[in-house]
Amino acid sequence: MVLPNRMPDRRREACEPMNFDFSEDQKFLKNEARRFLEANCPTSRVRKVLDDPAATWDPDLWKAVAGQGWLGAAIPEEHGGLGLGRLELCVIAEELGRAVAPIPFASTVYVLAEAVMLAGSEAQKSAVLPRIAAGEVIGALATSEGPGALSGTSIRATVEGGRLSGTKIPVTDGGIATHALVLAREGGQLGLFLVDLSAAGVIRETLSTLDPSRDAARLVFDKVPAERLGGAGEGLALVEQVLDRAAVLLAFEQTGGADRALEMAKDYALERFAFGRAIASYQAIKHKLADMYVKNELARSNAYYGAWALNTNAPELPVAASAARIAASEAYWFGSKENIQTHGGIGFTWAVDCHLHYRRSRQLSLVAGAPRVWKDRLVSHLERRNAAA
Amino acid sequence: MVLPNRMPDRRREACEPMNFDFSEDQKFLKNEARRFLEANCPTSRVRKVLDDPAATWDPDLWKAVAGQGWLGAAIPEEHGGLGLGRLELCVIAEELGRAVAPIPFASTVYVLAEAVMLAGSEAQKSAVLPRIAAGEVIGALATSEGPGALSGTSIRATVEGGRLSGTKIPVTDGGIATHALVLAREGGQLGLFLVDLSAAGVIRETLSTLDPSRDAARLVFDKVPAERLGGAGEGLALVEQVLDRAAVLLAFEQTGGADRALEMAKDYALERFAFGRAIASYQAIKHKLADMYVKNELARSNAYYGAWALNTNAPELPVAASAARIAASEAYWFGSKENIQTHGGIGFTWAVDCHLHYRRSRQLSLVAGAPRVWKDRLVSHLERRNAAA
Amino acid sequence: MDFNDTPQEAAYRQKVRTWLEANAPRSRDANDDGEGGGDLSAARAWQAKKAAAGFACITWPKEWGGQGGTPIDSVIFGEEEARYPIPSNPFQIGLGMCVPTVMNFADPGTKDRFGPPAIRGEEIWCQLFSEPSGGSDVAAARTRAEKAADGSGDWIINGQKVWTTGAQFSDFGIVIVRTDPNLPKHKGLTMFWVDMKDPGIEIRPIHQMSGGSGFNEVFFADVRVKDSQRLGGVGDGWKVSLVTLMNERLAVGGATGTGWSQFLEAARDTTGSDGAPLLQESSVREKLADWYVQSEGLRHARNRTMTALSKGQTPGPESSIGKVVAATLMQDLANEAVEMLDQYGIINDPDLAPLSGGFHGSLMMAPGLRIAGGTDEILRNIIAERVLGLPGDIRLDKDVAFKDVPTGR
Amino acid sequence: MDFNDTPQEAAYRQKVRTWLEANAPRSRDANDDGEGGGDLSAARAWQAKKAAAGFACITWPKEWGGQGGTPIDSVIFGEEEARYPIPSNPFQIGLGMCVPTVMNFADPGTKDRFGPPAIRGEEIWCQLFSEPSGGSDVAAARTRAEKAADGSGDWIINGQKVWTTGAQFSDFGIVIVRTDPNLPKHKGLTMFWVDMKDPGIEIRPIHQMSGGSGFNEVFFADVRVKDSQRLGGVGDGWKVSLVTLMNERLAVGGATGTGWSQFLEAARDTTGSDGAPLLQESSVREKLADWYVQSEGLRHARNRTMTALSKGQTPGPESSIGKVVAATLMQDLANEAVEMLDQYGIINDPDLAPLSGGFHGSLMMAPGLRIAGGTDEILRNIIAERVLGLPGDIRLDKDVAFKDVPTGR
Repeated sequence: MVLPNRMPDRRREACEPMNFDFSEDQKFLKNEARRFLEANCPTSRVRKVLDDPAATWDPDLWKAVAGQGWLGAAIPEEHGGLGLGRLELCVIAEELGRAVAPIPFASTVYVLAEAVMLAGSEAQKSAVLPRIAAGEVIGALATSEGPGALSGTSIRATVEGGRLSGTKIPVTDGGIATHALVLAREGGQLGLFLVDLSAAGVIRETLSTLDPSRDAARLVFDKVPAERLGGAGEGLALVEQVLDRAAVLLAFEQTGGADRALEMAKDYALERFAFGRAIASYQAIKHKLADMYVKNELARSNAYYGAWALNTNAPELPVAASAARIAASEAYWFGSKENIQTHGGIGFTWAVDCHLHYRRSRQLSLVAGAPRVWKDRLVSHLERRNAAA
Repeated sequence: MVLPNRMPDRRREACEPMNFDFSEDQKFLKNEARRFLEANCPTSRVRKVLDDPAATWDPDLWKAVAGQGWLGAAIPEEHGGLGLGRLELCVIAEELGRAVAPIPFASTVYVLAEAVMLAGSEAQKSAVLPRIAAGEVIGALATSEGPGALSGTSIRATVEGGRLSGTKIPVTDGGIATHALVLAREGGQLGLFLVDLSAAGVIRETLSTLDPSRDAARLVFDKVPAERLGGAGEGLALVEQVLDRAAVLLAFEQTGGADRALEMAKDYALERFAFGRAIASYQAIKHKLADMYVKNELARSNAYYGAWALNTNAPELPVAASAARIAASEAYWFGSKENIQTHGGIGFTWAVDCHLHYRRSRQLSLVAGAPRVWKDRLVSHLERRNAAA
Repeated sequence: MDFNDTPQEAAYRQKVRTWLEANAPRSRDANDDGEGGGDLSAARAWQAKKAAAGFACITWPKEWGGQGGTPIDSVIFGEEEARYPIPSNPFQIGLGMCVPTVMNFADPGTKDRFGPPAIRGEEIWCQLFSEPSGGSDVAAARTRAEKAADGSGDWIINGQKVWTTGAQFSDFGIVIVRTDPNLPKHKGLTMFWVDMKDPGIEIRPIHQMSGGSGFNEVFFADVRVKDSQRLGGVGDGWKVSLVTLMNERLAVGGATGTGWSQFLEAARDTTGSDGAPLLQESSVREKLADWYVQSEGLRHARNRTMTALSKGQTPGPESSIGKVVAATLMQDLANEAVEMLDQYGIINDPDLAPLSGGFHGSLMMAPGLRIAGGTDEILRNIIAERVLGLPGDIRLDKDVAFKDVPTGR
Repeated sequence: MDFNDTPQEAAYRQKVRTWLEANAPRSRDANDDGEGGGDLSAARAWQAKKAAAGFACITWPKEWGGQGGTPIDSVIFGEEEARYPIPSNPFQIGLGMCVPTVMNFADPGTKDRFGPPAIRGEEIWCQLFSEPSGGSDVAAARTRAEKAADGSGDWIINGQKVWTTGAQFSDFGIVIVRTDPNLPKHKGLTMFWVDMKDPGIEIRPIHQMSGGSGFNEVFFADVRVKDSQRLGGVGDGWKVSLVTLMNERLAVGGATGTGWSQFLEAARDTTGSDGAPLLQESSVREKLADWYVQSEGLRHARNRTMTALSKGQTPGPESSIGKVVAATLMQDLANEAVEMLDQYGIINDPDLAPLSGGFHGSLMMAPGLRIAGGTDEILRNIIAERVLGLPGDIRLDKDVAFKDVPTGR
């Protein structure tokens, strides 16, 4: 029985197959990153942060990562970076996700550096970017003020006379950041503001979260100096642009984590015997792992397209970023929970690493807005594209 | 590892376990119905309707069913019925669903008879019910006028001076019915009207549908006499009440079909060998069938609760009917498609009965409004209940 | 088909109500952690009170110290009792699984010794079945018992058990051990009862991913037991364990609360990016409807089981559907609830995030629920094989000496 | 990472475009049923034209009559060709699977005889593998070939094949038959080519549940073939078939259109009970987003495969994910689209229900897509075993004579 070559979607989209892969240099960097993180970020290091109520990140790893030049990989050389492209960030992100790294890489590199490069003045770029590359500045994105999706109308933080007042919760990496990007109202319009968190009037309170291997805080601002990034009233649009960029890189982190979860499940299933044979020989486990593989491949393929759009600053970026984020969130959630299931009882213990991925998958799905929000955005983009076609 | 006796839903709902089953008499009736349908409605009879472009139902089976007294089972004796309860209808419905019976039982018994008993005048009851019980009247519910869910604002059919004009499409059993219940606008309000389809001014056009073993038509009315059932402006509310009742009975039909699909899959899986053993011995098939069983049990249990609510006319009926319809639609869809999958290539042929259930599962899911509409209604009821609690 | 008690049942319910009204606690002890841990004195006192009044172990035969009541009597008592803030129940495993096994297989003296104190809540039991090498595969037990060299007829137990709920506060346990590794897997097992205070027994709590430690590892180092502690014949351990496990499934099938109504409340109280309550969004409504329908389906499936019970039928393996449905439902629902809160969903602090507190707990417990008492996969096998009659998996561990069963090591 | 052609590829694309602009048809023949049935003259003419211009079988070696081109050349031609209303392609199975098998295993004379006419669309081939007793299990073939009693060295074939696409209009076929039932299952098979016009061959179309009849049963009654029609050694049929099946998977993996954009349009044009377009409802949007993401994932997975091809790598079994995802997606999407129309969704008449026509077709074809060319379950096994390296299922049909393999009969 051979398939008829006839499918319902008759509008065939052109294939663009020519060079849809990372370069040899980028693959080399990826291998280097993996080797570096295996040495410097084994899960025992992650667990130190997880198990110590006082710790919310790994400053030593952060220094080492800065030493590798990763923080400034995509920052132009004129601003102290390596001047590489976003594709190099993608391969690093994948490895950080695989390692469940307990550092503020996303907040600093995907969010703060991208925002400043996107909308910062020359003065802001010169002030911030070299210090990011050097590991001296840690970023945080402060948009949320309460439960539910970000909305233009719900923001109460206010900037008056260049000074910010209000409360943001939760702010990922807010407890350890040097600078925050704060969405706030100024003269009735929403703007995105750069705030030095060492200023007087900033109160930080560390939050307990589902993923204790990452920092999160409540930030209270009382007349704290704030300078706007980009134009007045551009706050929400700018946040969306920044989130599109971050979404692609986070998708690589999630895909890296999902791949690791599949590997763990596979390794355990091959070694664990029940009823006289490896549990990997039962179809219930085989097909579960096949499903994990399928989801990971869909995530990876969408992430690649996002990487291309990000790196070329293509008009497809919002659509590609949404798709990458949705696919990667699904793959990591599925992979992390079915990895526990494949392990059985031992997977439910604190001592085994399964729950690190389960927690991190929740953190990564929520940190840049939940998948449900991205699905709505994606369809809005498709509607527009469809109407224009 | 034993489960902690602690679950998130701390509000424990009281169990009501005392007599949640059909009586011995009802079970006897069910067995009788099965035996009768095995003799009078084998799938070869269904196929005669399916294969003959001119046929849309089985009038001989209809006569035989009337002879069994099933049409009047729930009609009071004073109106020519057997005066039994709705529970007797439920067990008959389950067997009709199992047999994929090609007759207008639902339109006539669940819809027309229920509507007349619910809202008809004494004169209407006397005129219609005895003729239903005798098999002389066939009903049809004519609400839809186009694609999309039923809505109060979209109805264009109009009654003026007791005469109906407009178009209804699709009308299940509209091609063979003697009477239709038509939702139409009268003086700006929606009413439900009883229309004798033998009157002048009725044009019927049989429709081609996904399930050719059931009749459907477009009905065009041009100043056709129509008498209102119930009060002015009660049309939509009355349709909802009728659909709640029909939903419970349809849920039993769907559950009967779903059970038969599981049986077919099981029988085939036990007899079909691949790679030297019965395919029923592979976990991929075992777990698929287990999932079918689980869905069928959830459907059956919800249908039982619906039966109780229907039979006692309990205030829980709208909630119970919605739940029964949602669970049964899901079970039959899943069962009918995975039955084909379990059969493999042979299940995709016209000659094997799998597709009869696949088609009927679509017909039953759509005929009283799609599950998505019922889900929305269910949550509206829950909101109200929750607000009142 | 109705939900009314028979006259006899109604009379029993009235009797129960009257007694509870006079005797049930009015508030829950602050030290009660709800998992059968913490301070057990309130739980013991309540159990003793029930036993004295004839409301403990209602269905047990009178010769075991029970009431010889019907399963429905027991259900009625449970329903009525649940209306009060009763203490958590650390006796569940003992009275539900272990002590009935003892009562079935021990000699009269042993029965007299253990039945009454257990019923009164004076002694707590645990069940020592699972091992590191075989979770779902109970018959793969490697903990061994060998005849003592001194000819006393005693047995010496060495090995390790795991996932033992309540071992830390238990007085006694029933343990399945291998007495002959040269026999096929299911034939070389034997069941004993053991004193958990024996110095050769070491109990280590297991730190769960959810933070709690309700389960334990239990190590046996030269633990000496008398041959009279044997339950059933030498080599009959598997058959004995099936009696125990049958009771486990019945207990587990009941735990099917789900949280749809909390989800409804959270969706009502959270707004989307358009400022409207999320409960107005069709995606939220459809999921909520699906969960409600599944929860109700389980509730009414239980009602059907209870009806069968009341007619004297024995519920079969079909009760396995309860956990298959409820565990996944719990995980999906909790995750959706957390994601509904968007960024805020990550916050774990119940003071800051009262909406998500319970959902976080469910999210972290659900992976355990999908595993404990039979994984999703094992339960689907049970449904396929024992309910639908499909063939068992091909077994490579039968008809060979246990020591020759492949273990991958 | 970019989507641009290399200069060489760009030049080839330009050449293709120029030729197509001058030669491609401008409208589709009305008799073309799109399934490779109906009147085949337009298809034959187009194939001949391509062959004459050097655009048929681009990747085949020159000695087979191909162009010795790269897979990317072939992809480029396919992309550009798809912009025109070209006829359906009844040559796909022959040129994709059968003739390459012939070219790999036949003698030079046979290659010369069959290669050029097949490339020019003059002769059509079909693949006779599946049998009633074994769909996914090709090696279970029971159709037998026995040496003719006359000592001629000819073989006599008897038995039945099934699911043979295009048998009704094929000139030749390749058939796998059992030449020794006393050998283990995979060892007693042999491959032949046959003339489909042989009077001993009877072709009966299979009436599909979707209404069409693209597949056939093919009966063999004393069909005599020469030993020179053998492809590969006696007993090597299984190995030969693997070459054919490898090509099938590649062809199948490409068929992954899904319909999300039609769904979007249908949701935009249908109103809910509140009178607003269903596309505004979050439940519809979330599903649409999921399907879009899956479709795009498959598209880009294909792009990755093509990139690997262009670097000279051979795509492996991971292309199995295409059909696993696309078939279920097609079924879910079509059903959701139909249910979106509510009662109206049942209507099958394209004039009355233009929105649902295509979805109805998908709904009825999808069950076949989930089965044809390897069921969902078989493909998951392939991913698990060949991509992830997990163990194969336990086999009871190896290392015994084929006639002793259990069949349940």
